Amino acid sequence: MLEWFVQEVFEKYNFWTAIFIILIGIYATIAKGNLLKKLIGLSIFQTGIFLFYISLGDIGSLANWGLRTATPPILWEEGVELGYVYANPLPHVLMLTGIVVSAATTGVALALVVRMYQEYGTIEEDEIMRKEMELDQR
Amino acid sequence: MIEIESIRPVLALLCPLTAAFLILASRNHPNIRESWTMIASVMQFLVVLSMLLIVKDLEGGVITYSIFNMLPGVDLAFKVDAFGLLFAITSASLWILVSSYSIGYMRSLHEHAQTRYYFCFAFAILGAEGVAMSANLLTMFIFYEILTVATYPLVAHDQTEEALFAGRKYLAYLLTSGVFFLAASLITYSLVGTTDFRNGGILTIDAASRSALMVLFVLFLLGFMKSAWMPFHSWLPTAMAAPTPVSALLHAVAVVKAGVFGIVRIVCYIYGVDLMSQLGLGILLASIASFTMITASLFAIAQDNLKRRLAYSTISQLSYILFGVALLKPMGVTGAMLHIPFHGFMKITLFLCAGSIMVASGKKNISELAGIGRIMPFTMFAFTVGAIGMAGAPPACGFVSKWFLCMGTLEAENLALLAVILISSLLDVVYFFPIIYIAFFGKPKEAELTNGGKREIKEASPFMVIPLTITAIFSMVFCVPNPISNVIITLAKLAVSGLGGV
Amino acid sequence: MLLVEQFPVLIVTTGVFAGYTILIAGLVNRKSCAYIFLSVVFSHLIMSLFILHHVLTVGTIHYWLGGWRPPWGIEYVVDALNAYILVIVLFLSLMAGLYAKRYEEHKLEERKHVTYFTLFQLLVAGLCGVVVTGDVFNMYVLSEIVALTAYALIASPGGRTLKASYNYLVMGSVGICFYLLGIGFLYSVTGTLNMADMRILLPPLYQNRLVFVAYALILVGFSIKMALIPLHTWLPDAHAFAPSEISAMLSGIIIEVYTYAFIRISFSVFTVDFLRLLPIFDIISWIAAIAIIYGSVLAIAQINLKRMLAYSSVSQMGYIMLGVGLSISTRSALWGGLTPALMHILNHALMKGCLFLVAGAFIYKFNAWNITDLRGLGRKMPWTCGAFVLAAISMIGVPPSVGFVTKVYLIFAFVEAGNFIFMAILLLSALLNLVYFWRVIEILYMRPGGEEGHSEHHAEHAAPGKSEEIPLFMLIPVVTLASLCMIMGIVWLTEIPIVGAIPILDNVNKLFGLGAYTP
Amino acid sequence: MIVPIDFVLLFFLLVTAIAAITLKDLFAAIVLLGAYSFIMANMWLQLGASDVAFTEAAVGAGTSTALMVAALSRLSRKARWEK
Amino acid sequence: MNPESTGYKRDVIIQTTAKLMVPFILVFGLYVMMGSEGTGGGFQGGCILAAAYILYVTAFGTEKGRVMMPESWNTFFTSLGLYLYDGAGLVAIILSLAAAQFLNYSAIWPLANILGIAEARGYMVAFVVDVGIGITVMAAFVSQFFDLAWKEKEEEKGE
Repeated sequence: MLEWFVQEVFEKYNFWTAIFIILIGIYATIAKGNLLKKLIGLSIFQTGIFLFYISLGDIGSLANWGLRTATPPILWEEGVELGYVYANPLPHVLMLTGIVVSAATTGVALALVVRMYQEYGTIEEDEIMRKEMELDQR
Repeated sequence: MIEIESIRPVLALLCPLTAAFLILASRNHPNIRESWTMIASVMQFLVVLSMLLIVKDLEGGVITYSIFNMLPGVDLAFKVDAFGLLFAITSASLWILVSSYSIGYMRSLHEHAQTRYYFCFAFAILGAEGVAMSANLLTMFIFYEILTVATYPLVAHDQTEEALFAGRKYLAYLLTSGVFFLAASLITYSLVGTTDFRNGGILTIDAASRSALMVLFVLFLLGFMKSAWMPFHSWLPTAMAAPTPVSALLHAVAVVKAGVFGIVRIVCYIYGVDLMSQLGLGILLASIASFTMITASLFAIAQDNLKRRLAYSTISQLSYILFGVALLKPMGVTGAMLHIPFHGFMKITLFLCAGSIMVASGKKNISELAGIGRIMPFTMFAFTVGAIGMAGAPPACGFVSKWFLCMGTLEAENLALLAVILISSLLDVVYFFPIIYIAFFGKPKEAELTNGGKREIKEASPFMVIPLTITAIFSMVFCVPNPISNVIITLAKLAVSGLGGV
Repeated sequence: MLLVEQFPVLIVTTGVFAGYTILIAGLVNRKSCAYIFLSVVFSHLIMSLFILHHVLTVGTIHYWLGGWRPPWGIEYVVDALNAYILVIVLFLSLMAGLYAKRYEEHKLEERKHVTYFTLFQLLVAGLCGVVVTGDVFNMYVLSEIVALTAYALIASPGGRTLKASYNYLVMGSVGICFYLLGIGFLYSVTGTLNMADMRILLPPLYQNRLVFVAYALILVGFSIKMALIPLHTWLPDAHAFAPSEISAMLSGIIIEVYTYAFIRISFSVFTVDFLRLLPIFDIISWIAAIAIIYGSVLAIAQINLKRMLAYSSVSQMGYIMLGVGLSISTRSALWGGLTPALMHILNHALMKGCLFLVAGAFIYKFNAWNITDLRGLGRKMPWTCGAFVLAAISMIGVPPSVGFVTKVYLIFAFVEAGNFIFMAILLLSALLNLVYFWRVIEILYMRPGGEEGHSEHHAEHAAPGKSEEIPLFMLIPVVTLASLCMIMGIVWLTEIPIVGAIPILDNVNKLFGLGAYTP
Repeated sequence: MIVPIDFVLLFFLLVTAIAAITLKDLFAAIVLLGAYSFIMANMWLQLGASDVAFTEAAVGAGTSTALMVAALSRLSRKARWEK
Repeated sequence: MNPESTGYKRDVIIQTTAKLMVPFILVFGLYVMMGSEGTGGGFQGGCILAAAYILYVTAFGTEKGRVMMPESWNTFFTSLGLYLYDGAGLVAIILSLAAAQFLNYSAIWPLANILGIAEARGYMVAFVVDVGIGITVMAAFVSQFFDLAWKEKEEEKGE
């Protein structure tokens, strides 16, 4: 039991946190009625995925917990000392792109929210829905 | 068997197609528009006639023409054999008469949307001719659907609630059945790799399990709901909301005959007579047909509206054809095939009469017809001829086909079926003769004679009377031996002789 | 290296380039934007035709960006499937662009034109990018370009579209994040992002749970994007209130590009062997069957024409996914494999594109959103309504239209797969299609218009100048699409070799190991 | 490289995330989101992804937050109490 | 928060701090954008530059911000940046007469030789690309900021 706990939970605490964050994000995205809150949830969701990716790149934490062996993938003038392992830089690069995309999504969504506020005078989803229904009936 | 490759089938189809677009182009000039219809109908008749003369001398040969390949082994192809010609010549010749009748009818009633009417009419004819000349199931399906869609605007022509409802019902029934037909054809294709109509059939007992073949046959039957077999008939009386020429040509000849024609094709050229009798499907078809014959006649008796009574009569008469085929005997099949043109001529006479009565006097119900025979002698004379033919008595041609059908039942050694035919004929008499009696001997009320006191009732315009007189005369001509009836009967015999197992 | 092999990347990069050129040109002259857009898309269409020809005659194009060999660099792979989808994308974009020129002049404030066409151009470039890329992560980035521009374009008229667009944004982002998570899982087990490389590395790992989870995540992600039941909830509003040509793009292209992406991931990254391990595709077929019925039934309940078409899209996506779902259970020859699905991608683009453009024409001319507002328009707008009728009877499946061809090949697929329940569903759906499209046709033609009553004699003999037809720039795409509904139907049926219709499908099926057609 | 710091960071990450979605004051929520992003950046630095951490600090914690605040200046600041 | 809506007020602390910080942020942004040996982070650099500008506008108001960088330049900058980095890729195709791939910088080396900076050829391309990205990102973020916070309000006032 303890061994299982150490192997599946403790060693992979990064992943577990990532999953929790993703779940928090999805919850907020779906359940919150405020449009800005939805957006915050979306941000958290995306960041959670980024954390997951970055954790993939980090070889050390998977190998033996307690001491991380991977270093940032930066080239030193003198070369690399023996015994150092780079973190895999590929997920990092991917997540750079991911952050860009996330920022762009936030921008578009904010613009929409602002315009919707001008249109309906509120950013609560149910109130907007009620106003739309009134529009439909007319 | 000789196969001649000739572009004539395509030419025959091009006539209505070109006419349709010319009609559209000259929509602002009624005279030119209607002359296109007439020209196209005559042209088409001539083309079909030329094919008829070729096929008659070929001793079972056919004219084929393939346009392009659709699926491996299936072309968009035309095949004109004796049986197809029977249907083609019927609809081609009647198109001429109905065109002329339409002109009289539409103009005297000042109908709206006449361009749409003629346009769709041409397309409907295209569909019917295509069904008659198609060489395989898929080609047939294409024209079958064109026919369905093109007829819708004609059925809903009046644009009243009733007409729109009729149109919706019509489409709901027939397009649904189209999917059945398509499914059945494609299953056939996947079983045997072809859908060509061949003498003796393409399906064999080994192609699939017995039950699968039977289910497939039921699918085909459902696919041909156009033949209005009971209990899938109710679209036809409803569709009588259409203008009379439409009811006359489409619901007496083109649409319903396309359905019946399809079933005959399935029985004789897809399943083959042998397979049919091995599977016992003849009995199934015969019982459906008998049921429809009797029940529809009974329904007809109950109708007071003339066109509805004719509609039920049509349902009943169509089943004669199915009945004849279901006998799976040469005589029966010959009778069935002969009934297609013969019934076409007779029924169109009746419809045209109903239409001209309506145009001339505005009367739609049988009970109002008292004494009309004396005012409209030509019309009612023609009506009488048609009615006699329906009952199967000489001197009208219904006698010939019924004779063959009766011989067929004897050949099949099934007296029960003979009884069905005789009872049905009797019922025909029951629902037709009261009309004739009222028309000639009934005592009219004063108000009815004068059309509500507005104008005198007199014979309808010659545009209408001439066609219906011609059809009536032809109905009688087919009965006595002469070159014209010879050609028809020869064609039917040719078609039957090629069927093999019969 | 041949020039034609540069075309895939050129389409994407010059597309982006042109997008920003439109932005600059807008500073100088606002009218020029539409013309730049149209000429660029047109030249891209020509390029894509060259690509298609090259792919069919010579073979798959592999393009290594920056000269880096895969799996290190990004690779663009164009095979028959991509090239085919690429042509569809660019063609419909051209049509929508032609239409947009006049429509937006009428509907949109003038200062927004520049941004509108910039975004439109970026959308097209992004779509092309999603189609040509051979790298799973690149696909993610380009899908986001598509999605972001699409959100902005949907929201461009303001008002109710804002809510629709926001919904789409939230759901789309969640969907694409699922996809991102999925490829993260795949990356964690294979260590590569190149599709071809993954295909090689994955087979030993097929029993790994991570791979299953990854596939499930990707499936869910794309299901949101392609509006598969029950994840379609963003679609009806977005389609109904967006500008009409954007509705046409959304329904005809965008959701289908994601279908393409799903097909690509399913067959190029995973293989048929993997898909046979679990009944995934059976489940997809059933979901698709439900989508067909559900979409049609809800379409009947709508009174807003564009919303009705939107629900019809849900149903039509069901047709495509049904084709995809049955693709691995069909064994043989011509009609096996992906044939019906691929056919319907084109067919649906033509039909739904045309229908949405016509719906837009009604709004443009009479501000008629509801079906009941359309009384008697059949006489006022003969060409437009004629196009509507052609497209609608294609949807119903009357021969020789494209809808008929789809029906034929789907029925073949059912027969091949031995599943006759789907046949009943197809039958029912044809009937339902009939109900909701015929209702519109009936109102267009059979019901007299409100003000003119029964005096249709007048309308019939009216002078030609009296007809209230839409401008030529809008009419051309409408009529082209409508006539293509019929022409393509005949082309599919005839397998005309110059068009290369069947060879494409043949190629694709061969590529994915789904059985090939031998004449 | 030090596990306890990891734990502390992850703990704060969860706390800020939950707080950001539960607070009624949208301004506070946005600021907390910025804080969340910044902690996330630190976490990534821990994991050896210095470039990503840098980007997240600049984009997520910086510019995005600035944009959100800018947008909020046009909106009502309070989220309604949910029933 | 919003200087315009509250009737923009001078705030000494913020303005002094901003005056101090903006130049440093700008320099830092440029450093990040261009890097020390040719490679840098275009996106991050652009973000930081945008942040500096946003800080300036927040502290001193839109009017002064306009003087520093008119809003209409944003459009131009967005396109310019894209031209730089998309063009760098396309140049590779054009220079090699479609023999090399998009972004294949080895094809650009002849150009570097002609310009006489052969030793810096690798860095040069990366430099161009990064600067391009940076400019685009900066312009995009700034215009987004204006869109969200001020733009339409001013228009409403003007009309």
